[in-house]
Amino acid sequence: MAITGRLTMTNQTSIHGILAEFDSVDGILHAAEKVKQEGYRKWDCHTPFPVHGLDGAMGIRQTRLPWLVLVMGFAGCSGGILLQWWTNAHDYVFRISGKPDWSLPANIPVAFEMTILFAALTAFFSMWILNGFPRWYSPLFRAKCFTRATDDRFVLAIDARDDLFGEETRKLLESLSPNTIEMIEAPIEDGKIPLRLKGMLGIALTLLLLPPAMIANARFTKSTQPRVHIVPNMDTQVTHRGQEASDFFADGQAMRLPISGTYAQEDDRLIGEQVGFWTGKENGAYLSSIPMDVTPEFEDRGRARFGIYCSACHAVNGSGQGTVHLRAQELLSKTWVGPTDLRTDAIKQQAPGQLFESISNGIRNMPSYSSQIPAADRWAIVQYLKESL
Amino acid sequence: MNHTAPTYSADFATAAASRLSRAGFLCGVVGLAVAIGLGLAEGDHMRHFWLSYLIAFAFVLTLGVGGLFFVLIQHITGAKWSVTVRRQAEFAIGTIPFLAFLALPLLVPLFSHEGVEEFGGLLWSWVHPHGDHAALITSKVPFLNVNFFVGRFVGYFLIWSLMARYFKNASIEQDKTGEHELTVRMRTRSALCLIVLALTYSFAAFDLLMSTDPAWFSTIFGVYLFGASFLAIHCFLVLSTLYYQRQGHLKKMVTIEHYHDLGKLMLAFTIFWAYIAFSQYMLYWYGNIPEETAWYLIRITSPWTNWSWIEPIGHFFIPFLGILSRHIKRKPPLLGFWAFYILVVHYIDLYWLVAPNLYPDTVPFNGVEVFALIGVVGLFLWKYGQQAKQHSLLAHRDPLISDCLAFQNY
Amino acid sequence: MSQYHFPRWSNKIRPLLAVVALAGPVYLTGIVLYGASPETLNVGYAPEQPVPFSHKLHAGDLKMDCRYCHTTVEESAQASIPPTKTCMNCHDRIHTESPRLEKVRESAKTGQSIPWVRVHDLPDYAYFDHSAHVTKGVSCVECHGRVDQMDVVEQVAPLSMGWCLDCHRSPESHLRPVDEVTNMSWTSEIDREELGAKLREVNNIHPRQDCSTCHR
Amino acid sequence: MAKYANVNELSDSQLDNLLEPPALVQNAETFHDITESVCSIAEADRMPRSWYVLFTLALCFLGVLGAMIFHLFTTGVGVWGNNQPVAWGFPIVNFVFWVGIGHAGTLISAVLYLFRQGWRTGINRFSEAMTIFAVCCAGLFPAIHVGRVWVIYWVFPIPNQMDMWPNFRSPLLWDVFAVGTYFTVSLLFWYMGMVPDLATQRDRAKTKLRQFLYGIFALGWNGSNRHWHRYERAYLLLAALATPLVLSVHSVVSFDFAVAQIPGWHTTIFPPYFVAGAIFSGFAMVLTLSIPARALFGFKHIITMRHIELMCKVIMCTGMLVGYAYAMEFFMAWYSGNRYEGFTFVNRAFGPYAWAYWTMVSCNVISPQIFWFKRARRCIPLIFVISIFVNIGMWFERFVITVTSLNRDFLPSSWNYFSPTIVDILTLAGSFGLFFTLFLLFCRWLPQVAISEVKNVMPSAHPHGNHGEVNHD
Repeated sequence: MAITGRLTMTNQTSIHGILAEFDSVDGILHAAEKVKQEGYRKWDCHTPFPVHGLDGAMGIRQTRLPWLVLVMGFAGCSGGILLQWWTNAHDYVFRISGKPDWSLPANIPVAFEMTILFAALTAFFSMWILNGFPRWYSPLFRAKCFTRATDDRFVLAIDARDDLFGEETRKLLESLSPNTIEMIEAPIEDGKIPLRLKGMLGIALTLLLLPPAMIANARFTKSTQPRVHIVPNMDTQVTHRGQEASDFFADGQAMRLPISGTYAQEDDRLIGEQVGFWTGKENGAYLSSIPMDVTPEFEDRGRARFGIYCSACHAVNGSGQGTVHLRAQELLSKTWVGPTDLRTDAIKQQAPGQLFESISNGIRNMPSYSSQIPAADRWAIVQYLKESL
Repeated sequence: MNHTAPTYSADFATAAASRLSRAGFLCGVVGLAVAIGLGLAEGDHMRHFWLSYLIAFAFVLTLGVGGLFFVLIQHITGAKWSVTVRRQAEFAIGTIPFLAFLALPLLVPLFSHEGVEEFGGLLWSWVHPHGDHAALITSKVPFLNVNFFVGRFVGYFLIWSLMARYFKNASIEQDKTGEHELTVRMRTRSALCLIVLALTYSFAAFDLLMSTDPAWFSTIFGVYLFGASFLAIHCFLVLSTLYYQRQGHLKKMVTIEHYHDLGKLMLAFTIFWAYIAFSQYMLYWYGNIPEETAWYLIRITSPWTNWSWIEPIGHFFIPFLGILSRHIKRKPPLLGFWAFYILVVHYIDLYWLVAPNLYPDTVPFNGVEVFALIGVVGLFLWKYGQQAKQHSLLAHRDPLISDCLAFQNY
Repeated sequence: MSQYHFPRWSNKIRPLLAVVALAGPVYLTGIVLYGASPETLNVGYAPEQPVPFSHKLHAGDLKMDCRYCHTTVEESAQASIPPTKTCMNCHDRIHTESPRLEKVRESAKTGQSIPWVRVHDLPDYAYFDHSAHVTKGVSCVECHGRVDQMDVVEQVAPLSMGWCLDCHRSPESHLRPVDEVTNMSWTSEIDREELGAKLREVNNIHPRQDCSTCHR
Repeated sequence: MAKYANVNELSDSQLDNLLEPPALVQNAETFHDITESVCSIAEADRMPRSWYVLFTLALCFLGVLGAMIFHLFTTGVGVWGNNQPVAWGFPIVNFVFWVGIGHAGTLISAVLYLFRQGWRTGINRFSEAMTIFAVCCAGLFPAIHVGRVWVIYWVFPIPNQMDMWPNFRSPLLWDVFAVGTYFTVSLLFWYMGMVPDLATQRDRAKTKLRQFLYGIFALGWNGSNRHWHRYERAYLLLAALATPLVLSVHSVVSFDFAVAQIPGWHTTIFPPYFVAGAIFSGFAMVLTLSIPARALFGFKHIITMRHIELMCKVIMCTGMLVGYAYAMEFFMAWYSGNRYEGFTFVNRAFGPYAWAYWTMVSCNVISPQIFWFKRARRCIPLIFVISIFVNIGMWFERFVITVTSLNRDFLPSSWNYFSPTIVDILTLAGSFGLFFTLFLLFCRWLPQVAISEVKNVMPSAHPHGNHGEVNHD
């Protein structure tokens, strides 16, 4: 018969249940059978080791844990396979060691390990979660005899919330001849998390916002500081690259000039037999034709080179009204001598060799372009000047 | 704690064993006769028949020697769970001398000069090295020569038969005397025997099966066959126990718990077999060295491709999932089905190890294999039944038998 | 013997533990992923140069072609910083008194290079070839951004390996006709992917992805 | 429990032979005795003096390890003797050695659990701890051998700025997964087994701090049978998962070698052979540790002579398995007809490293043979010496495999003799410092024996009446 008033209040404590302590396996087994027979539902046995037979005596049903583990094991296996397929055969294909992109045999070890890992983590965590752990607070720990439940005593505890809990409960337990019987009494606690802890949590959370804020700042602002080498690796090596400064050489440059008297094959100064090609002159007279094969590609090249090197001053149409000229005029008309209009007859009548020489060596205000434009390209520009402009 | 020790009585299954024995003999004679007939009809110097015979022989050898392993391991570990089924393994090892007799016909393909021109030897091409690898194979002659080969087998069977005789007789002797000293002595002797058995069986595996491709080699091959044999003997014990229980024997002595344990070991050795088979495959696949991969190359190219898929899927995944659950391991008829299934794939595994070496371009499998297997297994069961006819099915005075019946799987 | 008893609220920490266990790794991964990313560490680098040269003026307003100064970009791995002589092509006459060009004039006089600060600096173990990209239709804009709109040049792309690989894996949307590579303001009339696919075929573009392409 | 017929008829030696001494736990009448003898160690104010001596020594070696790693990081991997052709030197040898040691723990806790070997309870906690610390030492070597240790995260499949993924076809990555999983699962297994014992320590603790700390890690365990039910099932599942895992780990380690085409490495027996070797060395280490520990902390009634004898047998058995593998390798080297393979083995046995080879053979194959004799299996000093021999032999096995296959490779022009540098040797010595520091700390503060499990194998743990049987169907 049920007794109402599940929580018997005293001043500062409340009753959570009742304990009966036994000192043998047989005692607890017998007691468990009896309590189960009486129809109690919210009760438990607490033992220092798993007592075999108690599951049956208490009527505990088999846990579903194995199924969870099986499912997660499969998940781990397929996850492992998928991961390896996606990373190595799909997203970033490794063509390596003469193996096919998708090499299943080589993926089995990792898939296997993932199976075990997932299954084991599931077994471990599901067990604790299903058991409701961690559960540091329990009124049970207040009971005096309970400390020996992890040593050498077997304790049967009936929860005060059980429908049948009442005076009969004590009588029932007494009839089982336990060592002692004890009420579980614990001080009433409201169970609220202390303000101080909440405050500390708040501060911790705020601190956690700092790194993202720093990252956001770095992302959305410019910096005059060079890149950050979190780990320098071999970003900077002792080798030198083009145009770098170097203390090693007297001139302070890493790039070296050719040994004196030697020239690169395409060097302007390598005059050799084709004097006209390099200078525009042969035997003192300007070349009257272009010493190269004139092909459509050559003509296109001429137009493009003209656009790159000449049009800034001479303008795309050769009128001499290029952007640089316009700006120079705007700024300082006094000293500025405007570029020549390349469409005039004076220019048109010049021999190709003479035009070539002007580009190469400069003329009046125009500087030499031989260092910027290779000879062949200069000829292409000449061709463009003569024929297309 | 002073329990009065219960006593158990012997369980003679004379009638059931006789039936098994008679049926086996009938199958053996008919099966072999048909197989020989079919083999002769093929007109290939009986090569196909000899292949079938070799595999069928290897199959029963894994049961016989597997049984020896089983018995030795039970003794050396002092296993309690297996006491009530161990006797059946002891009957299986009692057939070993007979297996030596079954091996005798294999001398024919060994010494025969039939088909020498084409194959070099009907089963073992090293008998007359020829073809691409002749020079390589010739360099192995100190080991691979007919006389030494025959000599080794005489040695293997002598050793195995002696061991089998000792362990079977000592156990049966205990039925009469109940002497515990016997258990102690068997335990002591099993250690040394196990070492000798491991070595001889490895070399037997090399000789009988691996040398059918004399150019190929694998250090794990012996372990591969251990794994397969362990698996086979556990399956055989399940089936054999089921048979005797159906005939009304061992009813109370072999419980669900024993099936559960046998099932667990079947599962364990299914995994172990897969582990060994995968290790061998993976290492050769990965290394991709011609003389090693050639063996697998034959097997993964047509016409052997489909047979090769049976290995990972049929021999591992299906039985693994089949017997993973404890509910299945605790239902003897279901477990019996899986035991039978595994024995079938075990045969396929043995066939797959050898046949592609001899027939790289065709799958010769047909009735010859089936009837040869029926014949040889039939003869094996004939001898097995004869053993069982004479002795108790239960080592009923083994000192550990109470423990064997007391345990429970938690 | 007085015993320590955990307070009742201690059980309430469980959800917090769960959150920490689940969100903690995500948070940490996120911080490392974003914090250590070159987009955070490298992009936006705009160093002060010895001479306040404005690309916006020269390449933008004056519409000078990139190659007027960076002459080697089509032939060699490096685009090369122009020598002082190139500056003096014009500044011999223009702004001859400007204090901002003092260093240029000094350099022209002494022959000492102007110590320009490198903005786009790949690690030394990475090899990059300008010519291979420019001559196949990968515009300057793809890596350097709209330099014609920058008074001070800054790094706009992370120049990380992943960023390189992105383009090497699917270059279509980064390709343009070869003669438009230096045209900063070029836009495609048709869908870029479509155009890119065509150009890829015409120009026979097969970007390599093996390690030794860049790490040689 | 001895239950079989006619138990009284057996002589003492027969009883021993049948592995049925009166009980697994000797001289302990009650459950409380067990609790007392295990917990009192952690509760004691002082340890035996030898503990302090050992701990100081271990700390010194740990310091050496720290110094060597600092030196390595600041200078580079050139401080090691690794070079061409022996590019894999001490680090991999030490890695495999320590991983091997780490195998006994899980084997004892998982495999013996599945085989219902009650005797494991005396030594499982102990060897699981050993496993975890050994795996820590093992993990150290691949981590530091990469040279640039700050990019070690590249081995994990997490997105990085290179848009690259790790190469899953590399056995070294399999190692990461195998050893990582092994460490995780071993740790879970160890901790899970320890929770009920931590609860015991919590309930016995005298100071608030200890009650609090043990309490935190005991998670509030209260011995509820409803909890025990799931706990035991989870434990069984973990054991069932850890068993194939333990096989896989050293198999994967063996793949590091065996997938290569180097003669002497590329052989199919490597996976089971490495596993056998790992168990072999692991058990030897359990003996090396438990022999002094049982004397020092008074566990002779829990880790009994019977335990030690059984471990000797395991050592003898696995030693012979290893010997089997040596023999097979030699035979196949000849049988294969591969001249390189043949040369490698001749070189092992008679080449410049013959001294290492024969050290290995004598320690691993010959020395355990003495355990055929019962008197040897009961002679503690001898067992201790043999266990150390086995540890040495197994270290040399890895050395022989690694170095002899590399030092004379396919190119005779690059043949060279490998000798370790002082840094190599001190790093190895230092790793023992790490191992023993952790181990001694474990001995000091945590329950060294699985209290609840030992209680479970005591006769009084079993019901005597016919109480409700669990129906399994």
